[in-house]
Amino acid sequence: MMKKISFQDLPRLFREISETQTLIAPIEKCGQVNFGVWTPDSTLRLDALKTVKSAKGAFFPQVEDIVHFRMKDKTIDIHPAEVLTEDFVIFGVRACDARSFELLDRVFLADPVDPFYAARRKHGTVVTLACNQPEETCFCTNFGIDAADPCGDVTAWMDRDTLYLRANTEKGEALISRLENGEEAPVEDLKKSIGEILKKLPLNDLNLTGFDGDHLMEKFNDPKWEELARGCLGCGTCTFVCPTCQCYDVRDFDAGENGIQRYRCWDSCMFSDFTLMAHGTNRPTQTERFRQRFMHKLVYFPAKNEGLYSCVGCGRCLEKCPQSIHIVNVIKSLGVKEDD
Amino acid sequence: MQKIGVFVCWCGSNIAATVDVKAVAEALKDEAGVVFSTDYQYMCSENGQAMIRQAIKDYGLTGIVVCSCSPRMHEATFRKTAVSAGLNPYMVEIANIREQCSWIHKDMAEGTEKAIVLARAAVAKLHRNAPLTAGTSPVTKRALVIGGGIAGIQTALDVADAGFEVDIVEKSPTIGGRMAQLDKTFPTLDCSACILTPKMVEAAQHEKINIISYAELESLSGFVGNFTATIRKKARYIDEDKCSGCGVCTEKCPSRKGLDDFNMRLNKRGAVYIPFAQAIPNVAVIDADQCIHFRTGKCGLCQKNCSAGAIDFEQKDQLIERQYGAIVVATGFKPIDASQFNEYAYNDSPDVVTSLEFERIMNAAGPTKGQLVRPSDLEHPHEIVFIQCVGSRCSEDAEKGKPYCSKICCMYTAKHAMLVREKYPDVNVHVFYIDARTPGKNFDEFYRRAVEQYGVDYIKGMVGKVSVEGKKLHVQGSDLLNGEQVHINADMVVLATAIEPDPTARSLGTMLTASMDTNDFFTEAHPKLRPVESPTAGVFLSGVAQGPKDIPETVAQAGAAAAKVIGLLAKNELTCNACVAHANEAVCNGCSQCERVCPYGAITYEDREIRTPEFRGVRRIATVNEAVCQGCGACTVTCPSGAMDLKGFTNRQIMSEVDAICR
Amino acid sequence: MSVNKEWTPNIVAFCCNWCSYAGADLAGSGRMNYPANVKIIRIPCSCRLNPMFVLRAFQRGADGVILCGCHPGDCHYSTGNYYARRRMTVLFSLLDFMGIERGRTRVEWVSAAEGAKFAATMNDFVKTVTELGENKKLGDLRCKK
Amino acid sequence: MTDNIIPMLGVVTDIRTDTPDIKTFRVEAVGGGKCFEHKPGQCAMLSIPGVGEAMFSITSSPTVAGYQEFAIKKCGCVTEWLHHMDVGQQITIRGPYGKPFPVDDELRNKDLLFIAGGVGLAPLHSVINYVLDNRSDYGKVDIVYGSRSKEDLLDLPEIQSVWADPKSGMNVHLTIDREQEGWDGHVGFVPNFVKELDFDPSRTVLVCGPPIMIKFVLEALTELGFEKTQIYTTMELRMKCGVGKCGRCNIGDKYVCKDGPVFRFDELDELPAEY
Amino acid sequence: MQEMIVNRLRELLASGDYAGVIGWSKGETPFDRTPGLFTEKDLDRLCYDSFCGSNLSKYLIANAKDKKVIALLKPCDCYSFNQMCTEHRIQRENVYVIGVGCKGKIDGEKIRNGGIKGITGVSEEGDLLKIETLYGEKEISRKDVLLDKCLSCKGKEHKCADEVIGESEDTSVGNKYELVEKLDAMTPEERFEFWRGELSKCIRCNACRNACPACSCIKCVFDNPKSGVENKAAADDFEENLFHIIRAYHVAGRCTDCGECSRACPQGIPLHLLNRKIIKDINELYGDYQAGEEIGQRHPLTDFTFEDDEPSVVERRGGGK
Repeated sequence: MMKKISFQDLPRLFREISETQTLIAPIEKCGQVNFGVWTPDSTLRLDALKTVKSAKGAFFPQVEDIVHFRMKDKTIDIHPAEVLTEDFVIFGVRACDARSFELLDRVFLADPVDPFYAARRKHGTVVTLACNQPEETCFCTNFGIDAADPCGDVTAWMDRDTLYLRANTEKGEALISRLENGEEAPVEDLKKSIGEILKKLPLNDLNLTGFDGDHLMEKFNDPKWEELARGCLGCGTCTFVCPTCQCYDVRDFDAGENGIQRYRCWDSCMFSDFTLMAHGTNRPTQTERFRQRFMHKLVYFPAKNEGLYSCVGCGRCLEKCPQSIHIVNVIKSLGVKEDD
Repeated sequence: MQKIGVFVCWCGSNIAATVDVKAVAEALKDEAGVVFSTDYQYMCSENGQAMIRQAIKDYGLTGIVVCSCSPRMHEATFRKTAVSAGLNPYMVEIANIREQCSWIHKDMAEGTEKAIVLARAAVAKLHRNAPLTAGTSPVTKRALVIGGGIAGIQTALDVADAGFEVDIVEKSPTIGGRMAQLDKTFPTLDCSACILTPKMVEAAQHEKINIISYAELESLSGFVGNFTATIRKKARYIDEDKCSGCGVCTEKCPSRKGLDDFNMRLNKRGAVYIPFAQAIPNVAVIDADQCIHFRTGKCGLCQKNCSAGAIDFEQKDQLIERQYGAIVVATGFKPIDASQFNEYAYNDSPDVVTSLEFERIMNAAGPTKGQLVRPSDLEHPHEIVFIQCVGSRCSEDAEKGKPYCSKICCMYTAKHAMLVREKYPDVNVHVFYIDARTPGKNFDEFYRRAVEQYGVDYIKGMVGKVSVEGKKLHVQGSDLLNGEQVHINADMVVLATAIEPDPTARSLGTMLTASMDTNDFFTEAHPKLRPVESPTAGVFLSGVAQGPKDIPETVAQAGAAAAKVIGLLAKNELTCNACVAHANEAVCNGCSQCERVCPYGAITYEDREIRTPEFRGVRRIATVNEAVCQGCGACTVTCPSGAMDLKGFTNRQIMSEVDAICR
Repeated sequence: MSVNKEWTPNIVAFCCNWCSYAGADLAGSGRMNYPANVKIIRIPCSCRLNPMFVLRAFQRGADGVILCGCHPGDCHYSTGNYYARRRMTVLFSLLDFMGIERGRTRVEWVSAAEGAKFAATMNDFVKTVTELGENKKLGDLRCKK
Repeated sequence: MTDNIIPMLGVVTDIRTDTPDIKTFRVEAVGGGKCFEHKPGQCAMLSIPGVGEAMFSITSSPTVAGYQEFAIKKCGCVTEWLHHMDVGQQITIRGPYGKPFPVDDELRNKDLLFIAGGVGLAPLHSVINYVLDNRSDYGKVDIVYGSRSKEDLLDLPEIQSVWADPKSGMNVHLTIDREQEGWDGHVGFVPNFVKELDFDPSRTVLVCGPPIMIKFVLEALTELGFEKTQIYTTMELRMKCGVGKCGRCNIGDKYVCKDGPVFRFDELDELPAEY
Repeated sequence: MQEMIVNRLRELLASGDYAGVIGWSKGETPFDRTPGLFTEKDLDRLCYDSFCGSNLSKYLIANAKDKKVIALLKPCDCYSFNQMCTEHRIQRENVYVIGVGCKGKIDGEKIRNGGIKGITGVSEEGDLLKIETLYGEKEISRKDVLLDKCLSCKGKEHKCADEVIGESEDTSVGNKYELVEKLDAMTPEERFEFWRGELSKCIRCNACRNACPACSCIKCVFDNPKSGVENKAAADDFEENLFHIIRAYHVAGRCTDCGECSRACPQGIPLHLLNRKIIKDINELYGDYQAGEEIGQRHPLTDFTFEDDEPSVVERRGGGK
């Protein structure tokens, strides 16, 4: 059942939601839009197509305590961190980010299930938002994602001064049942117009042939990696803005009298210390680390997950890489050429 | 994981009075790595040390923390204790719970709490300590004595007698210093020159002593055992080797405008002069500022008259570079400038003189050939007033003067008063004094003789003002004992001016990196236990450069300094500082920044083969010369990658201390 | 341990071994009082003070950090304190630029003979930091009690 | 449910010094008994809070009651710390992780050949003792073990008294790299020794040791006629989570912590050479 | 100009003395310019135009280690190059520097942030940029979308070029310390809030550090477990501050103000302000100094004078309240 709410009334809805649960939405702070906890005085930016960081942080935060220790003499006290027990809503997730949750599920909900992630997924309601104005860096279409009709517990469309919402799940139903009913027609029109733009996107027909488990060694041994990686600074920008990157590190912080906190935090396979051990590393050069990231997204992950790529075409890496090196370069460079 | 023993000292009641030592020992038992913790009355005593040794053995300790007095006091002691029990000396940390805790706090709870924190910090640091081994460096067996007064001469003689070479650098044309200017010495009243000149001659003739007069230290590098000094020998325009000291030139010189420094500028001398008859070297010197030849290019009378052909107008300053193992500072003193005390009319009347000027007036070789006359009119004075403590014992915030007691003034004034009264019984002598300080052998007897036997009029009180009234000097003072104002119409006033370090001391201190106090006296390494050593290794102190003292004290200290120098030079090699910088080759960038801040030039770079988990190949790496590095740590902070670290004070050690203190 | 007491600042004093540490000892020998919340860390020279140590102290809960070294010109290593002077000036200015209260950091030159100055400096610094209150801007919440 | 990420407590109840840089640690649950049950070849994550966490193979056989053992070589922060601690120290432990050697499947009733170098004996130790305890389930068993020197041979007393005991029905072949006083056994590198011993290529092989040794052992075995499908090894890589999520030990489409550490060589051939 | 450069490079590479050229190539979007090493055969991929804003000097550390290469450096890049030569990170003799003319580089991010979406093409016509988008054609003035670093241009001179191709222009506008001064004039509370807001965006991707030519350490203290300050993510506000304070301090006196940190930051944090504050302090307190002006300079924090101000000068100076 389609529901609707006028933009004018949106703050009221947000206030209502935030009274009972945490509401996360795209918020502008110091000139950048990122997902953050909505409060009545935040600057909501539902119009912003891409937040700098993806929405994955709502389920897989950049830093998360997992266990706390206290040591005395030879004894240790262990206090596991508590998993989330309260409901929250993440509002305004775009189609690409919504797909990324499915990809993250494949990792964190695979046996053995990650309790922290699972709790967040259980308690989180995802409200997605169709992309009225996709950009030149968008290439989600290549991965079968429909930016005109994203998935999620609730799907929303912005049409002039009205937000149309459709519940896809019981959780979604529970969230928007309070709203008045809306018409289907404007949404259908919007979907159509979005579809038109999507067709015109410059990167919407990438050739992904050959990126699969069968060509694993061929892709791995491709000589082009070195040149592709030459300009890579080895920073983690692409990884940290990526909705599907989920590598993490586990670290201890000794807070003195307050014991030792063990937390996990995002990590990047592009970092030189990612696989470093006391006696060496199995990926000593940036080329190897660079290759790992893209091989994982385009070959290893699909090989393990029925051909599902670990890329959702959000295009954040295209916009944010300081040296303009990104997955599209890799796909085009290593992929099958049209004229081959 | 270290096994640490904690030893809490009571220091009698010094610590135990404000710190609950038992509680400290108990609290430390809970610290990670602490396997033994105890307290004892005097840890530094033989019993205390035995207790430490026993614990090291019983508990297999890998390091110890001693909570006691300042490490400046007993760190060395406990390091030796550790060594004797088989531990590395650098596995000892001291928690200073006396000077920095019990002595400054009154509250027991507060003191105890702080002591625990300090001890924890020491434990935390110790966890990151590593055994260190000191390297060695050779010793250059030659000493440099800066200053050729009695202090310098005595030190040089003693060192030379022990068989080591000594160079004396003296900034004036002759050695002898202030003592050479004195007439008689207290309390024996023997002739100063008579006892000094034989020493000067002995120094000059000693085969191990090399006197470099009219010279100053230009620069210094290196470190204990290995100093390199550059000495500027000023041009005296006389060839020292040729000059026989006959004095003909000094007589022929037509310039008579120069003031005679030796006689406290009370008379004039020629532009070419020999400072005094017994000068050593007995060689003339040309004062280029006064010399007609230098000013006009003419004259040259001296040159024409010198049968030895020693006059050399072309002579230039000469730089001498030499290596030394030890340096002795014997720069002595000068009287404080009396012109700033115009309440005593020093600027208004030539008959107001300083004690040292008076000394020259009384001296047979002085400007008046020993006749006591007023400088203004050369008339015999009848009333002389001595004023004590001129510039000494001033309050800290006074605009002029020194806060300290100059120590020698009471006695030399008594000497002057006595000599005047003995030679000229017709002269009335009054002495205004604050206290008469006479704590030396035969000093008080001497002072009492002046008062009782020679009838010197001692007036306890200050002089408020001296004003010139015609030919007389009106002295207005107070007599505290009688509670009245005193007015004396004097013919002469003698000011017992304070003494202060020679003005060259400050720059010398900087050059030697030897610390000085606020009055520019050199600081001793320990005020009680190491009074003749500077905190800078290899630099020793002799005479008034360290603080006011009289001649016997100076000579005693000069001997002591010599003994220390001999002790140093007798060694073939020295153990270096173990706490030196070290560059971790795995992360050194070879960027050369550390080299730029190293004050000792201890850092060089080399291309080195590196094998780390992340890198194999040749890289430019910093290397530290451990014999040269003194362990300041300037390089460590300049190093952005943290490759350069200081052993004994590593980044991790200090951060651990910080963590422990802040937690 | 300090539960029932009024809040007092935690002060870390880095003292160079040759002058200021000795000055602190002298203050002790002279029984000159200064607050117990000043804790001294001995470093060989003021130039050994890495800005990292200053930040570390603040992270771990210090409310003020003071560096004491030999007077300029008196450095045991001749030039160490000149470097320290520039380094700390730049660091303090940067911290100030980031909005950290100026009074929380200080450099004082204290000679081995200035026990009284050491005590007075500490008293004054503790007073300044007490007035500023707890260090909230540059601390690590995980280390807060 | 959180057991896979949240560690449990263990107590070190015994520490043995095996070689100058290897010690064996016995770990029990705080109340006594094993922390968990495991299979031969599996690993566990040991950690000292504040120092770090690291993955180690379990050296003791699952048939041992009451405890697990770990032979650990000193090489990084965690191992350094472990080497310095005393008996009675608590540590944290989680596991078991990874795929074990197929002792109850492919290996059953086979003639076995164990080849190990240095600390590489540690993961095989568990299998060997498991085989010994279920001797009748397996055919012929030979163990080739080599190290740099006599002192570097792990578990020498046990090898000599138990494994080499004729009653065990196993043959032990020891070798050291260089001649040494007091050593009258074989001298030479493991790969050559394997060739010299000329094993029948019908055996199933379990090999573990330094990469360079494995490389040449593989060549030697191929020369003797072995197929890659007969040879198992176990890998060591940087691991963090132990549950195939953190991404660190990812090689190709495998996660060593989950899909390994035991691999058959033909499986490894399908993976990029990044190990 | 691109043609002139390519022709000259062809000549130079033909000599066989050089392993390649460090330059830029075009990428997917109209703004993508990717650094790379180009040999004779792939010179046709080399591109030099108004979007080549990145500073290539740092690539010479890795690429000119054991071979000779040619580098294309803009006037501002030369300072970084000289500074790295001073620090022995680059061997001067291994690099043939072609100074390429620069009239200011364009910031794609600024065009996007200006509300122009779906950009599919950009062409330059004098001072005007014609932008094709999915949603129609737009125009924007070139000078409005120059990189921030171009607004504080250090001048058109190449300080290290072996030869120069093309004309340069000084694109500096106004007082480069304007923002620093604005912050200085705020109350400490306001400044604190400003930085807290900005730095809270930091995701610790290390792009600022990895792009920074002064951050050329073989192993950064933040990556080195032995340093005691290693951290990978800001688990606390303090760690956000710590990373940027230490980074600014470590490059103090060595930072040439090239602006790569701010350009690289995906969250648009004005990190260069920290460095610029230090540069301003150094200039005011210790005399004018430009890092990378020439090879072999001694930077102000490895130097001193007897008369330097005491650190308490911080409490007295500046317009701060």
